[in-house]
Amino acid sequence: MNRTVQILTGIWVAGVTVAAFLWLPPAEGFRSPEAARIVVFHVPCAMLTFVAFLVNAVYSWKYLRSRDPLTDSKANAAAELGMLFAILATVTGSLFAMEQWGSAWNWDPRETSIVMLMLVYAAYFVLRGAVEEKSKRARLSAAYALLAFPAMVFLIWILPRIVESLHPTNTLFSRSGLDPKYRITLWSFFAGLLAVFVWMFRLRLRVEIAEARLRRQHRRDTMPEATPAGETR
Amino acid sequence: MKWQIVLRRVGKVFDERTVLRDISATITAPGAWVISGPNGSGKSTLLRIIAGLLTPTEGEVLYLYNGERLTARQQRQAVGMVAPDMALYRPLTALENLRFFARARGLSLRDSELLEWLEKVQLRPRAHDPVATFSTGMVQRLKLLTALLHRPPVLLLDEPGSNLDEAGARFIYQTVKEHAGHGIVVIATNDTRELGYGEPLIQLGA
Amino acid sequence: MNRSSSWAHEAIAVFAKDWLLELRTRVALGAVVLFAVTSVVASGFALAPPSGVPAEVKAALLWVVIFFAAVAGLSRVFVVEEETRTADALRLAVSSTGVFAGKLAFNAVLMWTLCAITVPLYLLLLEAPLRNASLLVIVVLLGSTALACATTAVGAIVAKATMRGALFGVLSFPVALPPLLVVIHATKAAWLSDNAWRVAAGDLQVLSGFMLVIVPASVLVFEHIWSE
Amino acid sequence: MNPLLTYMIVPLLIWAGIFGYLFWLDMRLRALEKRLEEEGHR
Repeated sequence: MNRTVQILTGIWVAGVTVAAFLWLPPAEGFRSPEAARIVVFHVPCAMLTFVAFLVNAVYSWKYLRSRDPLTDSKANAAAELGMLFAILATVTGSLFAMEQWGSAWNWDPRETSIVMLMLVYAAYFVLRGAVEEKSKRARLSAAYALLAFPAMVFLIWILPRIVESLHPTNTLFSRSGLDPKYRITLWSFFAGLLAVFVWMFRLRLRVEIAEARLRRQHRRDTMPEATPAGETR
Repeated sequence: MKWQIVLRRVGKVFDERTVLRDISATITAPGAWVISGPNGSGKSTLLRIIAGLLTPTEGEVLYLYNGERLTARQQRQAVGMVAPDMALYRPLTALENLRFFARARGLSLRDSELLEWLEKVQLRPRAHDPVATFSTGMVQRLKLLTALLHRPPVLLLDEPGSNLDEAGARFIYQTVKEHAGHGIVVIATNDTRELGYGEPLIQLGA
Repeated sequence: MNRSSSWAHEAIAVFAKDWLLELRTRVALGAVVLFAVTSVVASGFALAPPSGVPAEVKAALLWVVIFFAAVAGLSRVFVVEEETRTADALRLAVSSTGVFAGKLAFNAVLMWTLCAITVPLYLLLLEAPLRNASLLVIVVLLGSTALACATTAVGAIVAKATMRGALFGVLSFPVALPPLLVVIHATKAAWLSDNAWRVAAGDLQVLSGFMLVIVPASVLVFEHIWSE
Repeated sequence: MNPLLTYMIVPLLIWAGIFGYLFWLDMRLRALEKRLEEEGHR
């Protein structure tokens, strides 16, 4: 992403943040209307966690088809960002829950599903740490991601059947919910975060590529010593 | 010239370490061929690639029958392999091991037939003993048997004679000669005795 | 010579071979059953007298015990092949789908055996309020099968990595959680509700649906896990 | 806690998380590029 796009992204998210304070009215009907406005920040974070999970699954699938190491790096980068946004969504969600329901954690279906996503990401990173050889690591972690994906879709689908939800189901998409200003702010913030996501994703990949180049250079430098003459019989 | 294995510019890289580079060869039935080279030169890796156990990073291995490419399943059925890294099920008896490999490959062989096979390698008296109790030579003969059970046209042997006594080595030699009469044998070795079992195919450097 | 072997024949051969090996060594069975019995007895001690414990807690505890006992044994089928270096011979003889189906069947039977021992013992020691026995049998059967379906491919992943023991639990928990939650819900219904069948019917459908999704997904990725 | 204060903490937290991550990535990238440069000359 070039400089101008980065600056525009920065201005956009800063603008949305300011608007969330000055333009967005307090949410009537909640226990503390001022604080309930948290949703415009919290919900986009949760949405991006799912976006990252989806991106991770797509690149995992692509990796198994192509066996291209860069595709594996992309899957890994998406998982890392997913973890970051999952943490942000959980923390902002608990702050909201504290204001609204008086306790930071309620085992609400959405809370549970975001924690499960964090667990999947954590398991994914543990698996990556447990395999030494790079192509094998890429293969196994891609396979795991593709197993966890349908399981998570199922979990998110079945949880509301089992546990009562505190979250409203369709205020986001229905016209008769909150003030339309909420929808505008929330989606604008989501768009801004998505741009930031792409930015972080590309930076993460550049780190990965630089690391690979460094390893290759090392390899070349140490190649002659790698095969001691005494080993041949 | 019915059976052919074609190696087309095969290469293998583990992480950034190149194990094999740009290997091409055509193996035609009948005959025995030898892949030689010092330890760590990639003989086993190459043989595993030929067997289809390992996917090469570069190039490809083609199995041809009358010029037609085989499917993955046909290729699996066409290969028998013996390697130090391919163990048998040690808690199971010799007969049970044979029974499993016969059934897994879809062969309908009765026990009496399997016992005849065991007779051929002088293991019939030990048919009902667990493989764990076998000596190295006996295990090697049984491994060879499981590799030949489905009468594959292609036999791949990785260091077949290592740790074997004179009699064991002679048995390997006979099997190779017999199989090379109608099919393909590929031997990976750096044992001076075994180098003469077939024509040199590929010489790998360190 | 008959060479028309399909993956189903291969699966049967692998299944039979694995049970023969298991009966001879009893590694997986021993680990699983010992773990389950120990934890059921320990829970019985901890919760005594069990009459005061709500059924929700008992249902959850039962499946937690079963899940962790399963973790002790379900990855064995693949780990053993890698450890004893028999995996390559298997790879050459059998298609990856055949291997997966055989191992899945093995794990399912292992889970049934585990449940056949654990559930009666649990009911006896923790005094679960059993209302609907036939439903409970179906719930346990379907639930244990679903757990086997969820974790078999994970076992294959773990067999290829280091630190296998710890890894299997970590990796299988997220994948096994959906069937676990549903089966706890259904078990509670079988114990408590008067119209248990109506309450549990949805759960049983979800369990079957889960298997119908996770098994094809596993078959699809297993090929990439199994062959190098 | 004051509701407005809670509301103000939230975006701060999000930006802290995101910029922290970006900053960390940028530092790693710079370090790597420097090492690449140095070893390229050797």
